[in-house]
Amino acid sequence: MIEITRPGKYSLMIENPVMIASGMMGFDPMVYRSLLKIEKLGAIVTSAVSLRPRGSARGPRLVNYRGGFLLHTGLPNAGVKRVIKKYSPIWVDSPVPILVHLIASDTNDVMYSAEALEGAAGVAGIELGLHDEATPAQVGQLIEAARKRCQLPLLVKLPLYHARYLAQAAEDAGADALVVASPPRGTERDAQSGRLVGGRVYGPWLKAQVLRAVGQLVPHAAIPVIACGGIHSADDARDYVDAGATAVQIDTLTWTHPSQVEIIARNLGGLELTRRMGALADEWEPGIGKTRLMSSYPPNLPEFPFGDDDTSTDP
Amino acid sequence: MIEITRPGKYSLMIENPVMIASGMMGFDPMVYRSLLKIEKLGAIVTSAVSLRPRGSARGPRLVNYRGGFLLHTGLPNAGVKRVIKKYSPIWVDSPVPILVHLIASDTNDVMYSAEALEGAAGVAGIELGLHDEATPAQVGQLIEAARKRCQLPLLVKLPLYHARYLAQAAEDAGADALVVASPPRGTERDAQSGRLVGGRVYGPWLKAQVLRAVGQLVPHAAIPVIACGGIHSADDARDYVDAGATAVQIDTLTWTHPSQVEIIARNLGGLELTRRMGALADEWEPGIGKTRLMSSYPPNLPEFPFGDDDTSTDP
Amino acid sequence: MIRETKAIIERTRRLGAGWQRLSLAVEDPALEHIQPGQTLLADTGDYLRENWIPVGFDSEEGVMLIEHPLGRTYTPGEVINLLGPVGTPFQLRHGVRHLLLVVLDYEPTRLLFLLHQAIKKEMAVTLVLTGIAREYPISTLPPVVEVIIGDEPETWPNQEDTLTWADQVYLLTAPMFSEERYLPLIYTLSKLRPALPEGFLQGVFDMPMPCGTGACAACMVRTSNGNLPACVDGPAFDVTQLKFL
Amino acid sequence: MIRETKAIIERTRRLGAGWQRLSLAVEDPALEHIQPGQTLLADTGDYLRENWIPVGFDSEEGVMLIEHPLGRTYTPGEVINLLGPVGTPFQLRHGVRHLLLVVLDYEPTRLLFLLHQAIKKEMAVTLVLTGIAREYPISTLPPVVEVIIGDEPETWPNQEDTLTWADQVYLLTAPMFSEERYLPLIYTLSKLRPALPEGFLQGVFDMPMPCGTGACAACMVRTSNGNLPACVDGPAFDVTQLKFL
Ligand SMILES: Cc1cc2nc3c(=O)[nH]c(=O)nc-3n(C[C@H](O)[C@H](O)[C@H](O)COP(=O)(O)OP(=O)(O)OC[C@H]3O[C@@H](n4cnc5c(N)ncnc54)[C@H](O)[C@@H]3O)c2cc1C
Ligand SMILES: Cc1cc2nc3c(=O)[nH]c(=O)nc-3n(C[C@H](O)[C@H](O)[C@H](O)COP(=O)(O)OP(=O)(O)OC[C@H]3O[C@@H](n4cnc5c(N)ncnc54)[C@H](O)[C@@H]3O)c2cc1C
Ligand SMILES: Cc1cc2nc3c(=O)[nH]c(=O)nc-3n(C[C@H](O)[C@H](O)[C@H](O)COP(=O)(O)O)c2cc1C
Ligand SMILES: Cc1cc2nc3c(=O)[nH]c(=O)nc-3n(C[C@H](O)[C@H](O)[C@H](O)COP(=O)(O)O)c2cc1C
Ligand code: FES
Ligand code: FES
Repeated sequence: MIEITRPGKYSLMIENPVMIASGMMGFDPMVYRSLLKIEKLGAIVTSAVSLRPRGSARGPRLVNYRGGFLLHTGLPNAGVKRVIKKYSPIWVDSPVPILVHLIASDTNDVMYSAEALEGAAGVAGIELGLHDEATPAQVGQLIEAARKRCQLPLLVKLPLYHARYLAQAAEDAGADALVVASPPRGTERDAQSGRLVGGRVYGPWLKAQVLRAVGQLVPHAAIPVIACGGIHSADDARDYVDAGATAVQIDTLTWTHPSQVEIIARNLGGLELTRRMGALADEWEPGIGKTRLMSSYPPNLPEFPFGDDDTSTDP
Repeated sequence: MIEITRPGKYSLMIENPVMIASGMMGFDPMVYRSLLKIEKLGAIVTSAVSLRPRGSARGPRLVNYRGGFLLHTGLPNAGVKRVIKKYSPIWVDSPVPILVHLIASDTNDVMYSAEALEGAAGVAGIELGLHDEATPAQVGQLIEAARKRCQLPLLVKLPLYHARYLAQAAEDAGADALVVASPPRGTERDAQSGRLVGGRVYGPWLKAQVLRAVGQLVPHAAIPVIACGGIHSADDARDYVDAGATAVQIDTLTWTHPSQVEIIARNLGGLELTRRMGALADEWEPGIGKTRLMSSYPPNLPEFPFGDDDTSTDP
Repeated sequence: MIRETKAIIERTRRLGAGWQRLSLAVEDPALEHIQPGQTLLADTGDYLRENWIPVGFDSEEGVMLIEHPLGRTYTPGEVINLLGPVGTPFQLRHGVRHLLLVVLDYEPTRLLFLLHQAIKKEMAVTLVLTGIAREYPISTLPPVVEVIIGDEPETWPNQEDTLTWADQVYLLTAPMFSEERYLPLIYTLSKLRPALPEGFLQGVFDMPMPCGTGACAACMVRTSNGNLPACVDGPAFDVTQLKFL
Repeated sequence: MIRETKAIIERTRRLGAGWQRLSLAVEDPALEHIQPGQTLLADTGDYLRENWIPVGFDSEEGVMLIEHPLGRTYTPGEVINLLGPVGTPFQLRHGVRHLLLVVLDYEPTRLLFLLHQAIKKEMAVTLVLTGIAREYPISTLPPVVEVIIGDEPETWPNQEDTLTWADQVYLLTAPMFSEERYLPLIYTLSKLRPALPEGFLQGVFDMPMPCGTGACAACMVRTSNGNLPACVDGPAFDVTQLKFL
């Protein structure tokens, strides 16, 4: 068992470090039963809920480009109460813990939503999604609002660009874990309509940016860090674990190659992770991350993988 | 002619909106004469110089991955004086303006370096490269230091993640133009050595993130914005111009397909750009950016290409 | 139930100037029961999967037929990873004899499986093609189909007659034009038929589908029953219930 | 002078278990003067170009021969976009009669063009292969070459004899091992030959090359003359002048 939250009152243990990121399996993950063995996963985060219903984004909202894509959904959902009514019976029967992703828009909304989720059967925890412009003060208020009437484990998902800037505030306000990171936003032209579309960008290339953020955060974080961004292989997942992540979330691979997600979970399932970061994986499969050259690599070279390259020179 | 700086004392005009980004042609762009007609370009920014010599990064420094790559160079250079001595005679004969990229490390270093560049023949301007952790106060001090003993046009290149956060400070301190953006940093595993390598990440997929930053900055900026990130076609360059960029800088396409850079410059050369942002391109080649569907696109749909998708919904 | 499976491309054939037809040997026997309206998400090398639209089966060769515009070329023997079936089969109204299929300035592929099946069931089928739909090689269609060519993208000759004649209508156009193209038709129909029977006018939404499971919200259609994913509840929706995209 | 040009793959051939040889018809006549040590940057579909290493010319067929490990397979007729030539030709010392080529646990391709040329010039050539270099199909080499196989990656049988015999030595290994593998050799040599002639011991740096023009600083080698790009001033450097990577 892996404890993905800070130990204590609101602790959450999962059996496998591989989770499904918010939005990837919708509200009813059981749909994915025919595509992979979901019982092999550690946990599943639902799509985003808000206090009030939200409609879909209008106009073009998907641009397929350059080894990835841009997606703009509007985070449609029927509102937390109706979502609970419809899906809580499904979550109750889930073989793995279900975490509900809650849009962190407004403190009152967050408080009432968290209260509703507290009372819902089948909800193992909340993942609070910060918007890209949140300030540390707002982050503190939002987390306190979520905590006010709710005892569920509370994960906080940080936007990529400001992950470092917001991490401390989230931790201080009582987040039980940090999820790093929400993907960045971009703008790209939709070929069919010729229009510019704004939204979040996804692709395997996200991993390098997120891995750096995780590597920077972990040494400072007193709570578990869960890595999310661009995982497309067991190696990708291991790199995050190696950088100190307690667990990982798979994003768009869930859509493009669902069977591969199960393979990653089975692969990482072999790892016996200790409580949290800093702990290297007990097992490192030969020939996967560790190459022949690596084992005899000259030890005298500096390594600054998470830092600023400008400092690792020697004029 | 296109004025890529704020009008006035330190103005710089170029003949084509397509420039070459820092680092792409090294210190001697004439090497590229056998690969493209450099006289078709608007301007060329050199590799980075610092007051004192800097050595290369050590160990693995290039990871080729996922439709792009990660590069970590250490910004090697012989120091501003020796660079000037060696390359100024070449720059003097350049058919297009040469801008020197200056590492914005320390105010004194910047002041002495700018002074040296002021006295160097063949230098049409300075591009000041901010490091990723710079604060607005530091940005102000660095720009003032550069201005103290130097009358050259001063462009300021902003790091992607903090472009919005630093833009105002750069403008207030007297930057003549903003270059958006330095690519983000990432960490990726080098397959040969099995080691993690940290550095900047490059690829065509960068464009969406940078285009969004440009679209957000332009309405607030009183000085020209020059877009840099992932341009691989004339369409990409036009998207930036359409978003209000006064000029564009080509990055890694210079290495992968130098002949394509000339094609983009010839293509964009047809544009008669007015002084700065907000001015739409006069020319929009049919069948390139504008599709058949676009021309008859229903006008009643909202468009929020540079904003936050969460606001453009209608429950 | 959606599944991940494989298929082998047995044959590729060019249809007219701009279309190709692929014969697919599918691994999963469940896919042999795929219905008009349903599609497959194929991994064709781009990051996201592409919607592959069956147009029928070749029962002699035991293969599924897929049509799409020329573009990437496929080689016989190539193995394609598929997710599917995606979507809800088209629901023909009880007792339909006259079926009207209208394709406004769009590729008609999404309606062809239905067309072939309706012919087999001895319905009378009229196919309207306007705009780029006219480029489809109609010589490949069964001769019993009545084809009406419209020179305007948004309307067609004898529109009122065909609408009065039909027992059910399927409309297909670019999703982003659905609102402006479907609304005038509802208006026209409301004058021809005071009370439109439920399901009479079906609008088909052909959009990119990143997941095919209803998870990603990329293919949402706004209806009076809420936001519904076209990949699960579509591709066809009763046009009178639409609030569009 | 580096140029962008095209080549057609005329023939592909498997060499032994893990290598392939491509015959390239090149468009730019300047490339026919490419020298041992120089390479071409080929657009093979990945984002960055790949270093293609000529091993010689087939003058009968008028094609350039390229070798690399098996991996991507190429089809005759394929057109490849190339940048080149990249790098400085190897400089053989004046009057060299005995040439020693040492490949320590690395693919030997970078030295094969030199090997063939030296044989043509009737030099005596000894080729040392250790570690994975031993996997190279030596049966494809001219029989006059003396091949020494070393079971240890870092050394070889009769090391002192061969080093004493040689008029010039080219060393090739993974760039990241250059320091720890070249330094012991310098030490050994310093005992054998009190004053090493300039250029006697050449280290060859085979690294990925994003630009090939000296612009990108990805291939920098630290020498007593400053940081030098291997793509312009290399791939070979006098080992006694190296400060390594
Ligand atoms: C819970 C939590 C709390 C945190 N609290 C803090 C905190 O209190 N304070 C804080 O600073 N960070 C804090 N962080 C962020 C974290 O400390 C940073 O990631 C870390 O400081 C970066 O260290 P580094 O050496 O890896 O960074 P690097 O990116 O390697 O930067 C190294 C230093 O070099 C400097 N530098 C880089 N390039 C240049 C250049 N070209 N010229 C001149 N200078 C350059 C930078 O200013 C930087 O300070 C926190 C993170 C978390 C998760
Ligand atoms: C020279 C210069 C000066 C600038 N000065 C300023 C300045 O003084 N002040 C300033 O703010 N910016 C400044 N900027 C930055 C620029 O204003 C921003 O890009 C702009 O404000 C963003 O507007 P937008 O509507 O495009 O952003 P969006 O990203 O669309 O954000 C819209 C708003 O919605 C809110 N929001 C988004 N998502 C959610 C959610 N899930 N829940 C709740 N709320 C949400 C955000 O807080 C945001 O305020 C400056 C830029 C430049 C170049
Ligand atoms: C890496 C880094 C990123 C930061 N990002 C932000 C940011 O996005 N928004 C913000 O208001 N402050 C940001 N800050 C600023 C800090 O929160 C703090 O205001 C600043 O460092 C000055 O305060 P100090 O005296 O505690 O250092 C950032 C600081 C660092 C080091
Ligand atoms: C989009 C955005 C990004 C920001 N990024 C940073 C940052 O990286 N570092 C930082 O110290 N402050 C950052 N800030 C904070 C502002 O600089 C400012 O400190 C904050 O908004 C509070 O000041 P105010 O009263 O002027 O709004 C950012 C603000 C916004 C809106
Ligand atoms: S394709 Fe993802 S919801 Fe329909
Ligand atoms: S490959 Fe770019 S400097 Fe050598």
